[in-house]
Amino acid sequence: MKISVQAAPFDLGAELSEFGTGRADVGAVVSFTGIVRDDSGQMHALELEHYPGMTEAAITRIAQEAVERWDLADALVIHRHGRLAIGETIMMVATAARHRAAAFEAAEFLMDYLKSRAPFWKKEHGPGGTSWVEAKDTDEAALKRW
Amino acid sequence: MKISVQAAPFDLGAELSEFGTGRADVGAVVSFTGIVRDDSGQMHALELEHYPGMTEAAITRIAQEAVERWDLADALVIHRHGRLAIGETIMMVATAARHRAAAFEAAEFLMDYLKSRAPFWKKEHGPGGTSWVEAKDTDEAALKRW
Amino acid sequence: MIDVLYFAWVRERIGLPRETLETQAATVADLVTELKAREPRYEAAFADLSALRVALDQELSEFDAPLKGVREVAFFPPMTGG
Amino acid sequence: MIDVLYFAWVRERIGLPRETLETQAATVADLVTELKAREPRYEAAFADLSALRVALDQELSEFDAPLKGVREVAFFPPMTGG
Repeated sequence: MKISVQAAPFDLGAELSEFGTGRADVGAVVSFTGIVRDDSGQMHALELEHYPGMTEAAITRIAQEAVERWDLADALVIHRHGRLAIGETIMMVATAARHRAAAFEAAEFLMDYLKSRAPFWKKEHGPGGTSWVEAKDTDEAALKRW
Repeated sequence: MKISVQAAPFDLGAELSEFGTGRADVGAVVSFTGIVRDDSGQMHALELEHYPGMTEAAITRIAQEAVERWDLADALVIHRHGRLAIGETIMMVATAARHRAAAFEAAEFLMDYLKSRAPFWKKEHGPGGTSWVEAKDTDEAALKRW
Repeated sequence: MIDVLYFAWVRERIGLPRETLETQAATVADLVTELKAREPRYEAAFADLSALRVALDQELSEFDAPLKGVREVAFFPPMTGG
Repeated sequence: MIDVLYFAWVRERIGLPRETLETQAATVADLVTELKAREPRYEAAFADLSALRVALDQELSEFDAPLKGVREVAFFPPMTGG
């Protein structure tokens, strides 16, 4: 299991190239990558604040829960903080399991929890200044299914 | 959209490195990779037969349906045929969308359809000879949710 | 003239991957009846139609589908890709 | 002595990321009442508790939780990671 909270970019391909390999019991690997999107067409950058110390602990706990619940062979979470340009990769999760259903479910579970339970806050930088991204009811609702 | 049916291995990292990039409206990329698993501990290899011509057409149709239904920015399917060793990558799908729910759903839809509607047949090579993998009722049932 | 293709264990039981036939069969089911009458290996391959799938000109179809205008028929077990 | 941390717009409204306080507050809610009484910027930051979350020693908690034994309290808006 690898958990990393970092300012630096990461290489999705390099992270996935060895993930879940070298075991005869892994049949399915799912990855999710979150990318800085610009819905308004006017955003300059996205800034991610986090809570050092708590962030790593919260993500590790969430990932361990996923590994146990879906009997994962491995799990990976990388989440960046700091200032990111549009199109940059914000974070990724990956899950390795025997069957595809477990790998998909565990990855969705991780994402739903990271969205609402890991201490990150997004701020948009635009032409009119900055504004904090508000939490969505749909993200909170997504947790209910687990 | 990229569809490839091939005997040669592919590089997951290289395939994903440019996938879904260069657009401000992509916030989520999901990938699935299928790997040759050995549940019995006795398998020597997996052989995949396919129906040349129909395979590409069937996968293209399934992928186009996913792109339209989930408004995907991009979709990718690579499926190998021929003889594969344990731990080798059989296939991958990737989806790029605005939001994570669409990217996850479209990838699961593609997988469910590829499992039961793309003309591939798996044969296991073991110490006692070869045997065709039987279709699972759960794979057919998985189609019902779409 | 119609091309008939066989895949996976259907191919193995019949012993060849494809053949070209002259047939008057109106439907897929009629063609299957003709084939089963030819030789025991066809009889064996087509013994249980519920274990088989058929594609007409590379599109999944049904056993009661008409063959008129079809150039390529393929018989195979349920797919197991992915 | 207790460390109090602020994140995102809570940090911006109060104007500092962390401070160390002497408090007799029994619960998080009591601490919030103390803070609001200090200055208008605290009053503004804590005006709507439903828009805030709290962590005690880096674990998500509730506003009615006791502070006994807690060394670090953090206030912040709902998270928006991922």
